[in-house]
Amino acid sequence: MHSAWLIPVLPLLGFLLNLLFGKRAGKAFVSAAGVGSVALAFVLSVVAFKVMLAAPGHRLEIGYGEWMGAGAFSVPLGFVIDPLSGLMMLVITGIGFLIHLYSVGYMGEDKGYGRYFAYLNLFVFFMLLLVMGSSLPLLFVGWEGVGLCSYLLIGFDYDLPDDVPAQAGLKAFLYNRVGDLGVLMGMLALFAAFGTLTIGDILVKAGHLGPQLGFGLLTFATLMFFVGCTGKSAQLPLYLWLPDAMAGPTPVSALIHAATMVTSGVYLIVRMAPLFQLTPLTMDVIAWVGAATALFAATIAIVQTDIKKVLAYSTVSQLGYMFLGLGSAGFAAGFFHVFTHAWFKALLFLGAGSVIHALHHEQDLLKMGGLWKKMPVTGWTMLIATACIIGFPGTSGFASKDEILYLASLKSPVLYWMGVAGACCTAFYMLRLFTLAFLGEPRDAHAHEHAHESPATMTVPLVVLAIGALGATAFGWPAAFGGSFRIEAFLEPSVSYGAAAAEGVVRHGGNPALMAAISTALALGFAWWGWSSYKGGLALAEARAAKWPFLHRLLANKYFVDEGVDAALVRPLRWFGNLLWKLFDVIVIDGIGVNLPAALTRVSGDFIALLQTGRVRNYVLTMGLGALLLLYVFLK
Amino acid sequence: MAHLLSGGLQGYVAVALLLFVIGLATVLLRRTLLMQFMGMELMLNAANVALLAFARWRGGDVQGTVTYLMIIAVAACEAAVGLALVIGLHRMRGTTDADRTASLKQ
Amino acid sequence: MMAKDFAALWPLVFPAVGACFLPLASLDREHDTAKWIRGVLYLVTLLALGGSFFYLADLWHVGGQPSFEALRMDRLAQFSGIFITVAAAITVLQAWDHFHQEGWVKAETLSLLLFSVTGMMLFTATSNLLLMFLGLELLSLPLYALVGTVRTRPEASEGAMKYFLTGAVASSCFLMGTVLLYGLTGTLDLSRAMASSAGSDPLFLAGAALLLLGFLFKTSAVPFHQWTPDAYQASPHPIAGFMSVATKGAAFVALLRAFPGALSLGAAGPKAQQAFAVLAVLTLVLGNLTALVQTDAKRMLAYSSISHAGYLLLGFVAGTPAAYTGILYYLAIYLAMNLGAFGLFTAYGLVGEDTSYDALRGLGWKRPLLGLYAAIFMLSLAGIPPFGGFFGKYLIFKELVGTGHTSLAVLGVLASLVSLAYYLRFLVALFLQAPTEALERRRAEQPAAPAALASASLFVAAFIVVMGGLAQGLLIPGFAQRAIEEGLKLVR
Amino acid sequence: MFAVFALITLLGAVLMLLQKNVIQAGLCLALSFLGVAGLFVLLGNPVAGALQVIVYAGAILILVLFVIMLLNHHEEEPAERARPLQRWASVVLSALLGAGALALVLASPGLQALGAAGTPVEPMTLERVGTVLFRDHLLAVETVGLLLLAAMVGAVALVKKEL
Amino acid sequence: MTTWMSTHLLSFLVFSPGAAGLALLAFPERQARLAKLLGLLVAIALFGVSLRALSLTPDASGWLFLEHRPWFSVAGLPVDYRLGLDGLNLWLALLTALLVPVTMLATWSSLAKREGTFAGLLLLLETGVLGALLSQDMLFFYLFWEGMLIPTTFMIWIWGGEDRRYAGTKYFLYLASGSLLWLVGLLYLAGQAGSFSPELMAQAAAGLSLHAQGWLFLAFVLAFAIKFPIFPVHTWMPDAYSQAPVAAVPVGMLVKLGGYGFLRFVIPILPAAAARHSHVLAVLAVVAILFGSLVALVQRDMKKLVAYSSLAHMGFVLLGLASLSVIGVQGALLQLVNLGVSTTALFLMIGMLERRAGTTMIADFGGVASRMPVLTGFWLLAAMASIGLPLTNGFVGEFLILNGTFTSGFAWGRVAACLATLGVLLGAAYLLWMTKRVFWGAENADPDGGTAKLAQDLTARELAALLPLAALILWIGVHPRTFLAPSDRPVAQLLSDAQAPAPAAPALGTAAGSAPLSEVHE
Repeated sequence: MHSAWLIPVLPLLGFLLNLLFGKRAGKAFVSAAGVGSVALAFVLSVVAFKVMLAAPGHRLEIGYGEWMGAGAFSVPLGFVIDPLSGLMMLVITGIGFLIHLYSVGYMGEDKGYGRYFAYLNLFVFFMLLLVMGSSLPLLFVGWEGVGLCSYLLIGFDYDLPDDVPAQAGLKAFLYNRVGDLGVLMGMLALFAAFGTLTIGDILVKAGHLGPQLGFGLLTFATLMFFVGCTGKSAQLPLYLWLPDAMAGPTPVSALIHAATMVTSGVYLIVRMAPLFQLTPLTMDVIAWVGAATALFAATIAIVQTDIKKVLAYSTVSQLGYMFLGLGSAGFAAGFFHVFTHAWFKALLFLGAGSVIHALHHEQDLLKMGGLWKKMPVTGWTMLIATACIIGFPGTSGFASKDEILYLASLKSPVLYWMGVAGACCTAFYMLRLFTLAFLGEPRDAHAHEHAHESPATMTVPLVVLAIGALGATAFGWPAAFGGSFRIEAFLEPSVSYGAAAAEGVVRHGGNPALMAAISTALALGFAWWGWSSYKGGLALAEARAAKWPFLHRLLANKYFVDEGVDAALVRPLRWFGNLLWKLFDVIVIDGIGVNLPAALTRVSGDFIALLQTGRVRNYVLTMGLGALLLLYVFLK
Repeated sequence: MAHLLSGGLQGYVAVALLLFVIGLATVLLRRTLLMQFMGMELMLNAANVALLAFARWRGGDVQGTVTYLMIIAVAACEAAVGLALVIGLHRMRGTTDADRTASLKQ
Repeated sequence: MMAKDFAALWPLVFPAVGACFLPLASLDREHDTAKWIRGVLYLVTLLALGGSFFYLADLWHVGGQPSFEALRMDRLAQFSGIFITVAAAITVLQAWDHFHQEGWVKAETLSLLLFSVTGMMLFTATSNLLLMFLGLELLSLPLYALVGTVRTRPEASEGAMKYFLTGAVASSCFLMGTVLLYGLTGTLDLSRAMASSAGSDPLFLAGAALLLLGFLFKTSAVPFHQWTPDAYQASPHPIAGFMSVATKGAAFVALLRAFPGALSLGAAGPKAQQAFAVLAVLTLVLGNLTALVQTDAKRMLAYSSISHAGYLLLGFVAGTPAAYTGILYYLAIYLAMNLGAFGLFTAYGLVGEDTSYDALRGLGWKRPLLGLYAAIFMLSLAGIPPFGGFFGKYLIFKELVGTGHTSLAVLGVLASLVSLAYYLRFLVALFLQAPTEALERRRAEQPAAPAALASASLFVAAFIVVMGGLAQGLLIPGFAQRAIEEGLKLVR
Repeated sequence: MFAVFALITLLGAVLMLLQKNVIQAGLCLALSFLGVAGLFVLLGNPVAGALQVIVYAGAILILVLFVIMLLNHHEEEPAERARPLQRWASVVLSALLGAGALALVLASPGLQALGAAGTPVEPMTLERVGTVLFRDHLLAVETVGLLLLAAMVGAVALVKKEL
Repeated sequence: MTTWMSTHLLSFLVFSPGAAGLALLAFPERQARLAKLLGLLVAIALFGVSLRALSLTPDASGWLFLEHRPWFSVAGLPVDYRLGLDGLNLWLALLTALLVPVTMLATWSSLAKREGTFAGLLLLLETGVLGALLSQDMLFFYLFWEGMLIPTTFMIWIWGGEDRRYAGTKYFLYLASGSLLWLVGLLYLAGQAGSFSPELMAQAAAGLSLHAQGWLFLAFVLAFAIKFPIFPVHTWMPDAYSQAPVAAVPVGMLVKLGGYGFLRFVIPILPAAAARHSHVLAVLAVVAILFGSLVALVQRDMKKLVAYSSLAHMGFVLLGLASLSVIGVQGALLQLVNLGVSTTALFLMIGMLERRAGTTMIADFGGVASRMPVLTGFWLLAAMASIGLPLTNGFVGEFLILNGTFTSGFAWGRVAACLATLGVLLGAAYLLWMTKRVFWGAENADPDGGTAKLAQDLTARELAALLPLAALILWIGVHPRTFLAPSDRPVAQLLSDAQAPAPAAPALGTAAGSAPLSEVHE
């Protein structure tokens, strides 16, 4: 499997081809290079996956020598393929391929076609590096690289007059960067602790340690890693960028901001799971932040009118569930939600994209309606996805979310109820979305008239994704309902790599069936409420908004967090920067420290020059005084 | 103090030094170039007085007189150049007041 | 007497003879001397200087010469002789152009220059106080006249008068000092006087102080400096350069002979060293600060030459043979860079008194080569490596630090920082400031006369400055150090 | 006798310093020079005394007076401005130097010793002077010759009308 | 010829550009084009020659190439002609040789006047920079160190903006002030050592009192800190950079010497003082990082923004050096190369924009990407490198520095490293915010604004100038070992000679399974 390097390099090649020749070569070339490279990568990933499964310990380590290093510090250039990364590779290249395919239709008319595929390919490359990298710095390469691609793709329509995409891209990059700092500091701490940054070595060394109490290097490192996750995976408080990121093309939202990149935080934690298990404090933080995010974002999603914004907040919320699962020591559960979420959220986005495409880039839910007839494929697939996300029994969402909620309930009932509340909100807004878009009367007749089903390159991926979304249950089905959580066993080699004794996850006690029943029942209730609230148009919703204006405004404005950040952080920083510059740099250092001495020198020169009166008597007098001075020195 | 007046070496040297100071004072206090010029002549003369007095007390050293000769030649030379300068200045500026020829300054 | 006995005298004879005969050429001549006569005059002057130079260069290979009376043609005197003749030769080259630009070509000027050269050589080649005094007068009197020689310039006579008056007072002091030393020791020889038992007598010390004043006046150390800017500004550019270099150089070499060579023998040595320290500080501070605020480039150079006296005095404060070597080396480089700097005015064809920075505007680009020279001279004056000026300062500062005068060294570098500001000001005028329209018009109306010889002299000067930065091996141990070691008989 | 001539010398000098009229100042200077000549004679050096009268009082002073006449400025020009600082600083400086000079003379042991050891000497003669002058000081004589020529050339260069 | 070259390679590299430069200065204005062309050819040829250095192998004491002979000696204090190439300066020297032709190409048509003079000054500067990089004798070093101010000042003066006179003079005086005071310290130490060779100076310094060492350290650091520049002695830099659009690049060429000099001379000569005062340096470094970033955030002029950003980057370099750990120092050394590459690229591109638009104010632009897509691409790459994105050079350097600092064993190490990471964040903020305002968005509608005047994308020459830099950005990022390997041994040697404190051993899990719990609770 030495040729595993081909897997990431193929998309890179696609990137280079499209970057260099994308403009001059035709669309066919771009599509071939862009889609083909990912398709090939997918095929190779499948091969690699199989080889991995056959390998002892389900683990392939491939090394290509040293990447960077100095002194005692050395980072190998190497890949690890194990169940965790293998599955991620499949998701990335698989869903990635579908979305590439979908983009051929969706972006067909765009003038930046070549550029688009270049970026997308580059993203796949970085994402693959992220999951395959055998060391933290290599993972970090992918980690930051996907951020870059996200930045580039969000700001893809850079020349729009209102600047929104560019601003959103900037915002995404910066919020991500805050998280990246966390990862960076985490790496520093780990190197200080273990003297290596190779993931395997760290885990092996960590495996010899018992659970760590107090605030040591390890806790610091894991907390910092989690900070990184909050940035990349849009958790509180760094989630703000993700809703704005919807300014990018819809397939990008599907691939990057729903299915793959945003889940890399989960990947990181699962990858370092043994380490996190050593630091209970961090685990608590993760769980609580996850639960809070799940609930918080879900409430905001209720009142959003932009179809993609709803989905974005939904993504944030779902990511919160994943972290809730991780924090509750359900690494496999959390990751399983990543897996299922990848399918149905990608599907939701692509479906939304299909709608948007049909309506000529109309994204306002309030102007949609009645599309069910016009766009059957989209409608059906969207319905499946909606069912998944609200955890309709039998769907993959049901399987993954309820496992998480169950595990959370073991950790703390409060977490569980937060999760349930979030699930209720989810059910409500998803049905709201679906009802507003597909059911009821068309609210914009003109747009409705021109609406049409999308071309095959777009619908085929929808169908495939829908199948995937439903079929993901094959990997895990709650034991309480007669299934087995196969993915847990499957991931075991990754999750407990290096751990001396597989301590496993506490998953005894409680009543999983009851827990699931409560949450599902409540969610379905809210789903019905959502449907009933909007099936007759907007009147009811408007009435409710009028009734609770404060609440509505609070939610519609996303709790004013953006404004708060602006007022509390951005503006003070700029103000402080200005102060440093104008007051400190220009006046204190340059003025008092540099120019003032210069001016004083000059002024004293002016003063001394006055002694040169031009009168020769005066000169002789000075000489006389000089003589006096000399005589004094000689005679004293 | 009394032996300063008795015609001893100290008296001569004292006279010489005082003469030197008076010459310098002339240069310092008088504005007229010619007066300052005379002050300088006094200063040179003061040196002569001291020189010959020392020569006398050094056993009538002939070197003293020889040096004296040189000095008066130098004084004459200075007089020549100095007076030429005063004349030149007077031609150019129409003044022999040192304080009025102060256009070069600072 | 054998011819060999005159060996010490010959270097003086060439310029003296030249000086005596040159005036004859312009007697009974009409205002416009024929050009070939002018040429011959300058050639004769150069020959007189060249004869002396080559004779000295020849002597250098031989070493010290037997004295002629009190005239000692040892290596130090040879050094100063070479120094003075080179300076004078460069001056003569520049003078040709300058006086033609001014329309004032006179044989008297050259004669006076040669007299002054003779006086300088005498001044530096003896430790006999009488001869020193005569040398001092012989170098000063012609200079008084030279300052005012271009009588058409309104400020010439004023500058000359100021120089004369202050100079005469200073030489009176020198004379008084001489007399007091003679009186208390009975000898006119400085070394013997200093070594005598009367060394700590207060009157003797007063005499030494007055004597020192005479030297310091010529070096234009503060507070005996105030004549300098006025006299330089009044004099023709080459003469100003000559005064700033040769007079100062001769004074410092004579000071070397007087002080480390003789005065250090008695009680006056440490006192002198203290005085040097005080005056060096004063000179550095006042010279640099005043130079900083000048609006006239030539005046700035005058003040800068004052400040250079400060650096040289720092060498005396350090008071080691290496420091004295540094002084001589500094002087050698200073000769080239300062004569070069003053020569720029001639090369650029500035006549009359208008030597303000504004008059220099934009000239740097007119003739790039001259601009290059200007940059070299100014940066070297500021002590920026890799030019010779840096090494002069290096040698002196190194000894200062080595002898524990670190604070003085710090003052020195701060002073050179200030000096950098005004030397850059000069370059700013040359390269950065666009000429005003009036200036452009004036330049168009009165195009600067060509100044081929001045430019050639600048090339020589620039060459010396650059070589001073690259070939210290030749200049420092081979020239300056030998002059100190074999001239002052100081062993290191 | 010494006191008298010393008094004449100093008095003449001080008077010169204080004269308003330049010609009168010149005459006072002549008086002072004559006093100096008298001192020289007292020192047993008639040669110097004679030279003093001939060269200084005769040649140089006449030259000065001649120039004064030539320029036709007998009275000092009125001052542009009073310069009290210059004046008082000068007075103080001169006083300090003068007092210092006297103090020095009194305090100098070398001078005292020399004065005490003074022996009467025979008067200076021109012959002795000439002999020493041309035997031991040839270089100085030549230099003075050059100096005179230089001064002449300089003076001519400075003032000659048709140059 | 070859034999001469094989013994005088460094002399040739150092002095031939200067000689050529002087010759070019004498070219009259009307032959400026010829002069420019000749300059470019010379620069390219020199770069070619400099590549010979890559084939050298180090000798027993680590020199790849050494020329050593006595130069002159006064009063028992010899000054040597000593040029040496080793792992510490190899890449910096090669980079310098590369940047000269790159600068010439990039500014090929942006100079309104005196193009020949520019080429000449640039070559003179090359002599200065290479000389300083290769000198192994302190006084010899000082000559180049100080001498290189001359061409730079003239560049600022001649091709600067409105305030060029002030900026140029300030630049010269500012830098000279530091080095002149340093000279005093240098002379003192040389007097003690009886030599200007760093090795002997180090021996002499070790014998001095800590007090004296502290003063010497101050004198040494001041000179290098100003050149660096380090807060708070950096204020020459915004002026110099912003007033000299074209010359900003040459200025950038020589700032790396501050860090290099510190590494090459301060640490080995005054190791005890360096270790004692390292916390001061670290504080300064962190302040520089944060201060530079925050101030850059609010700049309105692109050049000033990049200038302040380089202040922040220099803070990283200093931090790495102050850590006195192999990792940190290696990172700092690499970061010096990085700055030469990516900051230069940024400046070059700003210059290209300025040539077309006549302005560098951010507000004058907007939507440049649609007019100059290729430039935008290069800009993004360089900006990402400057931000420190992985797979670009900036990441490797910054990461090594942070790593070295964190594990340096100094008490301040961890806090400083964590604070410094904030600089990484702010770096992204100011640079990308500026990118957004300049390159993204709709085209600036103002017909007098900058965007409207951007008629043409990069020319072939500009492309040729940027390509090598882009290649280096990626090369260093992808395969940093090429650039780190030569300095491995010298840095380790230098730090062990300097007896730097041993870096903290890994706190956990070094000896398999035996790490006691107590170690974790810090």
